[in-house]
Amino acid sequence: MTLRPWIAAAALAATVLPGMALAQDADVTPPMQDIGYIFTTFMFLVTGFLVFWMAAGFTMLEAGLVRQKNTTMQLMKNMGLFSFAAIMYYLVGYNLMYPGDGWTISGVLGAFGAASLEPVGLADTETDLTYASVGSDFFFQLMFCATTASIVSGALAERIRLWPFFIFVILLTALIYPIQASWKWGGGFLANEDAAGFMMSTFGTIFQDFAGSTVVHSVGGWAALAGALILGPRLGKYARGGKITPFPGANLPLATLGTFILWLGWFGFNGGSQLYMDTAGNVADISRIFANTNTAAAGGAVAALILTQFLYKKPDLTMVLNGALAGLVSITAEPLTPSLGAATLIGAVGGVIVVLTVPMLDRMRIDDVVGAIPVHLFAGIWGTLAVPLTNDAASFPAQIFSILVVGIFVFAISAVIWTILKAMMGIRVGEEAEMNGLDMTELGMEAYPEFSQS
Amino acid sequence: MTLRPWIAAAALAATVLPGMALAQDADVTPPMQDIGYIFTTFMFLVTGFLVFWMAAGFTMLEAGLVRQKNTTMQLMKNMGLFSFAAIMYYLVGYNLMYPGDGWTISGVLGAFGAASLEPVGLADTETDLTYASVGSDFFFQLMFCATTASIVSGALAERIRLWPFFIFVILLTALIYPIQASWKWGGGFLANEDAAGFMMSTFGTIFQDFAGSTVVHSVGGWAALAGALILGPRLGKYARGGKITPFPGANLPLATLGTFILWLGWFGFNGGSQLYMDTAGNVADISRIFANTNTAAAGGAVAALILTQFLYKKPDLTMVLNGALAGLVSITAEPLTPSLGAATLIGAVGGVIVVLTVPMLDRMRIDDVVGAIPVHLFAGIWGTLAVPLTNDAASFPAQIFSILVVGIFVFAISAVIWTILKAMMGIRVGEEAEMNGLDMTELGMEAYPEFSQS
Amino acid sequence: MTLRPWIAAAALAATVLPGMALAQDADVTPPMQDIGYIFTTFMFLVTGFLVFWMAAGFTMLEAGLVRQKNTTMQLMKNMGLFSFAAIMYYLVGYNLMYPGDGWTISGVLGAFGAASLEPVGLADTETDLTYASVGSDFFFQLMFCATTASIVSGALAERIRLWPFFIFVILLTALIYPIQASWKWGGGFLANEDAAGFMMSTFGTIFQDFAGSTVVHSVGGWAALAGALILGPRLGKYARGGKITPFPGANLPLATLGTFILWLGWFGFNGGSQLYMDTAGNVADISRIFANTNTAAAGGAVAALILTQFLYKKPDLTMVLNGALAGLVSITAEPLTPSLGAATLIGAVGGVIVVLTVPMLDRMRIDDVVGAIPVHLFAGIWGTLAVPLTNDAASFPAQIFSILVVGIFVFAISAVIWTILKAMMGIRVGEEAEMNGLDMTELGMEAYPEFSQS
Amino acid sequence: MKLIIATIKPFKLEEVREALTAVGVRGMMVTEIKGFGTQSGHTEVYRGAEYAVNFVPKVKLEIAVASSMADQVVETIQKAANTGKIGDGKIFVLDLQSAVRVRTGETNEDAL
Amino acid sequence: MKLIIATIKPFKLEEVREALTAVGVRGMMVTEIKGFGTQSGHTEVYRGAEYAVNFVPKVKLEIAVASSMADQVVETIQKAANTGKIGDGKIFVLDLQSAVRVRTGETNEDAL
Amino acid sequence: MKLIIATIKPFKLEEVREALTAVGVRGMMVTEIKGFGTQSGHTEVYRGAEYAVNFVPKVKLEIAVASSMADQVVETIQKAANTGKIGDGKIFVLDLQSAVRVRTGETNEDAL
Ligand SMILES: Nc1ncnc2c1ncn2[C@@H]1O[C@H](COP(=O)(O)OP(=O)(O)O)[C@@H](O)[C@H]1O
Ligand SMILES: Nc1ncnc2c1ncn2[C@@H]1O[C@H](COP(=O)(O)OP(=O)(O)O)[C@@H](O)[C@H]1O
Ligand SMILES: Nc1ncnc2c1ncn2[C@@H]1O[C@H](COP(=O)(O)OP(=O)(O)O)[C@@H](O)[C@H]1O
Repeated sequence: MTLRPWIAAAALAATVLPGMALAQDADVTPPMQDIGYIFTTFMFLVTGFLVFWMAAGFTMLEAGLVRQKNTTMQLMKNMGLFSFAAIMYYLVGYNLMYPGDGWTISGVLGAFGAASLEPVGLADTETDLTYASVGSDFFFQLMFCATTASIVSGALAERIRLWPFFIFVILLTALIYPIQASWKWGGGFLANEDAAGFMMSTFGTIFQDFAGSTVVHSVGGWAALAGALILGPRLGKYARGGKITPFPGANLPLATLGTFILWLGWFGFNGGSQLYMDTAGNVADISRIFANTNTAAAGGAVAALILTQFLYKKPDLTMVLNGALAGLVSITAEPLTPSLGAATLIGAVGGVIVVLTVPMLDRMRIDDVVGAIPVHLFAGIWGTLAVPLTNDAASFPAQIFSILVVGIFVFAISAVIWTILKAMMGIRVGEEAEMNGLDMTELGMEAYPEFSQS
Repeated sequence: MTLRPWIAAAALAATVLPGMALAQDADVTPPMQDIGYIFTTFMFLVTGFLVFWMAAGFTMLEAGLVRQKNTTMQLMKNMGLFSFAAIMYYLVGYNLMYPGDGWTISGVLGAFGAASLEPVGLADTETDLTYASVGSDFFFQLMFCATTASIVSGALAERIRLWPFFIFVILLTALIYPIQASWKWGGGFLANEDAAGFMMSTFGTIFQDFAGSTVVHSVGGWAALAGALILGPRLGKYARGGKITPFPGANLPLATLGTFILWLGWFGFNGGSQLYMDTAGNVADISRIFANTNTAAAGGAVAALILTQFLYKKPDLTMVLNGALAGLVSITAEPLTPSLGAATLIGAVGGVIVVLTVPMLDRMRIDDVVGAIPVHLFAGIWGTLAVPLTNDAASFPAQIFSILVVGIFVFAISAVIWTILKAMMGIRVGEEAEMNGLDMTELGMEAYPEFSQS
Repeated sequence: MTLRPWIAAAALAATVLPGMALAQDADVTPPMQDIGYIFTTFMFLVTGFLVFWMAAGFTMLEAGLVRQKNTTMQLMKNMGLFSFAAIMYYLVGYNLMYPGDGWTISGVLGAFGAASLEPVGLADTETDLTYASVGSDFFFQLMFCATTASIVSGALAERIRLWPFFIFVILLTALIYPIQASWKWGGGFLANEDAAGFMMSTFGTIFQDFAGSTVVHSVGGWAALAGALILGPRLGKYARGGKITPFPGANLPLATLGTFILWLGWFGFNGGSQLYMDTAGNVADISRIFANTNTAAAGGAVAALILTQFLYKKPDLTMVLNGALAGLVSITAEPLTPSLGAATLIGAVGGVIVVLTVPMLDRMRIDDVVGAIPVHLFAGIWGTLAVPLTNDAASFPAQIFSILVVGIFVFAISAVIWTILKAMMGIRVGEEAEMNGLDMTELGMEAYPEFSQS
Repeated sequence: MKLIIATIKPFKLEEVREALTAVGVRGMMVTEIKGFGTQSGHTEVYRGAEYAVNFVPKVKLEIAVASSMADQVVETIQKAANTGKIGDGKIFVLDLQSAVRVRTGETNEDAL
Repeated sequence: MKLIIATIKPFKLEEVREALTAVGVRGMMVTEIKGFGTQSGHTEVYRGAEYAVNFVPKVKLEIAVASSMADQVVETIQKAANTGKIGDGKIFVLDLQSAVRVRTGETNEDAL
Repeated sequence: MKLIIATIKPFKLEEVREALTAVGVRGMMVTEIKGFGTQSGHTEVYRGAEYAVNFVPKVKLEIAVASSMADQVVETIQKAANTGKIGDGKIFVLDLQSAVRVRTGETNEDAL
């Protein structure tokens, strides 16, 4: 910015030569009505970059949990999916999710059209200063959309072809995610507080999902489940006679790093979902959310640690990582109202769910490489169901109904898309390609070319 | 949050159709008295997540500096210790450390009882708005407690059993850390500014430790030292005749990443310890702290780089990493008052200390796998002693006395706990298990199962 | 800080026993005139730590793209260069870049002298509260200087000696970068808005470079290019007859992590360059910048993905990583004025440039190990040229002139320094050392000592 | 006794190992190697530069057996490792003069 | 000359190497391998699924020696590598027809 | 037939491979090994403690050839791998009794 040099120089001079300091000018401080807007907008930028960081977390988690020979592919899918998500959410998703008054079908299908931001400097516009800038809101919401896509990539690793995966991601981030998210967060029918609206008249409460145990995580989980079923398990994973062959992750430090990144990003994910930081009450609420999010993750990790110790005699690191993430997913539907103790327990139940359902999926021969379905779908359902335990504005029937509506919509449409992709272009690499690893056969590039394998 | 859809939509609409913008409503901006509270609270959340991130830094540093065969164990210990610390600090530590008026023994032993946060939205409560939300303070302080535990895990790597380690962590984070921290930061006897109090009447100053060179880092270091002595060195580390066998770290990129993560997190560690961001003076002070923290780390790294070049002809990366961290520990006791030049020098001395004391410990046959004792204990003592050099409110006698009081307390109680654990359940894996690596013997899971070893 | 214990305790007490809450005291909230200063200063601290984080990003990117045997060296160079940059920018660079009124040669050569910060608590000083604290400004600007040095290290990897590299970094960060940066950001001749000044009278506009496509990125690129030419390619890279031997990067997950880190850091890089967050307009602008920065990276990644798919039948992950970075560099010169669509396209062109120029450099036998020259120099030039497309305050002639002035200055002076270093001490390791890897020959330390090589 | 050295495709390892166990082989040494042969690798592009990958990852087995078993072992490997595609590998037989079991000091066929 | 191939437990490598140096062995080749034998691995659980680890990490030594030294070398290895537990390894002796030192072109025992 | 085992410096691998191809060798097995010999490593300092690196990274080639070609192959390796410095490596020749091509079942020289 062109003003930089002089002002910076002035600031320096002011210190070095205090006598030179400019007289205080009352016009420089923000006008009173800007302050809340600045607080909330900046909060979205900070929490938004934390959620962005989760994309790196998923990438590292997945790169650590696949086998060496499929690592480059996993990296490529994660870089690609975030980039496609960013572009599709801008072109289609944002207005579909937040149509304001422009619903195509009221409360069900939002508006079509690319997102556009405020003019530079808010020039020539009367801005509503009670919330935050559209730019910051767009930035923040975009990251949620990308998160949904990240969830899918882990479950389908080590066998899916690159472009069919990207095509699915494009449809997921442009259409599936935004449409269902509009029902709740865009003010659609699941969030309609009119006494005469469907939710209130039927259940007496609307659907409550603070930061997206259902709207984000279970959606990713349903899409992944549909994909995993249609794609089939990895070669050699399930032998006749029920024998399950584990394919241990190649690089557990990366997987652990990914988990820590996700944990960090989640403070933004849940904290930013408070949506306001313009009063003491709001910032105190964000603080509650940070503390609860942290303790739920700890609860999930400890639960998985203790449970795997008891079940298998040796604690399982990958389960502890999944347990922490399940704790985070579990608290996401309601990170505000629980006490620290309740949050810890809600997270711990998430950890238990993961430890019990990972082998269950294996027994069902549903091959989920990184545990995405237990973590995001099962713990997401649990988290959504747990809301009424601490929040009176939620009810079990409304929660169950919403879980089902969202689940059926996402699972069905995902299944249709995967089936069409399978029929039209094939979604799975060939047998020999899968044996030799996707890195060489699909991308011609090894992730660790100089490290010898054993 | 249920308000999300409509407000977000409104914000969008406001931009797209500026004519629709709501009239400015004075009630929406934060009330004047909220502003400082929002600033300080949000500052704690941001610096708190930075300190959280240090948990990932320790994990990567340690995972990079142990041998391949003990890597999963190190990851497990770090995930576990953070989770246990989070839960114990909530259940016991926080009120023990910050008893307010509820001291069990005045100035020495705080209050017992689990932490509880403000009600949602600060409803029905008259909140003191001069500081920050309890939630943010709890979140921030919790991270310091976890840091202390992280320090211990590195020193004892590659031979300690999992559960005895966790039991120690639980006692450290529930009791040892909070009790001694209450003496200084909880307003206990080391911080009592009454002229009649012990410190003022004896030394004329209280104990000064801005962000915890002593209260956090040396405490972790003392606990680690007690553990290292009782646990003994790794098999084969020290041969008869004084021969020392180095066990080079298996993955230096991870160790370097860990160092950068810690460096980043330290801005939060020191910066947040300003405790207020409600005035220009406070935010300018936080800026000073950020700049000083950075330059001290740089000083420590450069000192270690040059010194190892001279001593060993080839600079030693692991020493440079340790040097940067030692610089950070050194400036932690007083990151505010030094000039940039003084901060650089304080950090550089820290770097020198590390380079000289790492081999010293080896000569004493105290086996500290990652250099935690030189970095956190020795540089922590140096940093604490350096406070009076730039801060008139500190005095050498008061600093030395406090270092000793804290050191003796922590070392003695840690030694007792380690000894009891050793007697009761054994703290060390068997010889063959240690030879074959803790990953397979304790956890049955290799960190890099497909990479062959040489 | 000594006030910590009692206030924290009070805050706790206030919640637990609301009756005890202190009466609201109007003096505690920030004085009105402090608010904008706090906002902008805190913004610099947050964006500054994000830019700091880029140092880790470069380190991981480069450590992932070199061969195993040169990894420790690359880690060492990155730790060292950041540390040297921090110290040199403090000692020399900052005042050379921001001389205020103290130009040695007006508009061309700034002031000499070490940086100094405001007094603690802004005591006894009349501070200009219209901008931000010097500490935060220094912290933020320092990170840009270090970034410039990071760029050089990647291009010259795998063959340059340690100390000649550090000497160059010292000169670059103390002199070359600050001097040319002063021309634009220090208010020098490229930024002189006087109608009578050279730029306005010649071109009708000044030079526009919002966050440094030219001032930072191309400067790093020019210095790297001069170094690469004088240093020569790695042994075996270019055989007679034009055959090019690729040396695949040893650890692509690290390279991908590095890219994500850089992407995250770039929000701070571009966002903080708004320089003010004291009004709704400014914070909305920062939001635009965040959104545009993100979409430009996505555009660059997608462009590289699609283009390498078409050109080589298999998409190239390393190109996609470079493409995302090129998108970021491209938008850096003007992240504010473009619409989301324009930003995406500007980034996409950056991605295309990288895919086309990486092999071009190879054909010219200029060996740039990580693609630093295409990413930072070529995309930096493109980004600078693209400013007039969306910003009326810029003109092509002024942009081209400034690119040339900066380029010639940096390239020439870098070439001279490299040549002198080559003549005086040699800049390249011996042939056998290069064959065996710099890690063992220069540092005696392998990055992955236990992993066997294939 | 004979020392049988076989190089096979990595993904056949488990199958070959099971087949050998079935015919009574009780031990072997397994090494990851890079094989060079008619199946001479392939061309890849890295950052726009083409290059040939000359080596193909293979697994090498070394098995000491009583001379009487040698033919059967060779045959078993040949069958189990066969895919009919280029690069399936080779089996070499060398004469083994003596063998010792470290644990007990037993020698020759008792050591296997 | 003889080529002695021995497979031992990895943590015994240093001890064996020192013992061999003591009896005059001046060179060897060392390879990380996966051993399969009576010490047939163990069962682990990964994410709730049990699986058998059939291979055990071993180290393989290859040492060319003059025929006269062969017995002593075998004995030395057997002693140094011995722990008395299953999986201690094997020592195989093959006949070596000729040897060449690359640097000088010296042949046979001069090359060792 | 003969089995030629050679250990060379890693950076010579490509050169040796090309020289062997030129004299008609169509296949080989390549293994990364650690070599121990006169070129006995070096001393390094890690965190202030000195230690000897006894092993030097080497590459091992195993090549089965018709007896008639053996001498030429040995000579070719010796020339191509030679740098004249200590640690250039060794070439060993063993007698190979039989060879089988897994893909076709061809035996002996047809299998090579
Ligand atoms: N007796 C031996 N048996 C097997 N391999 C050997 C023997 N001696 C040396 N080698 C191998 O040859 C390599 C080079 O040997 P060395 O003695 O260092 O050099 P030179 O062959 O030039 O005398 C060693 O690293 C080792 O791999
Ligand atoms: N027939 C064989 N051929 C080659 N190597 C063998 C053979 N049998 C065992 N080995 C090697 O010897 C190692 C030890 O053998 P094992 O049967 O486990 O123990 P022990 O030698 O104590 O009976 C195995 O891991 C394998 O590397
Ligand atoms: N002359 C040889 N000596 C040693 N190993 C060989 C030889 N020729 C081939 N090999 C090994 O056998 C593998 C397969 O050989 P290749 O010629 O590719 O296929 P095929 O055996 O089907 O003809 C090679 O990768 C290599 O490991």
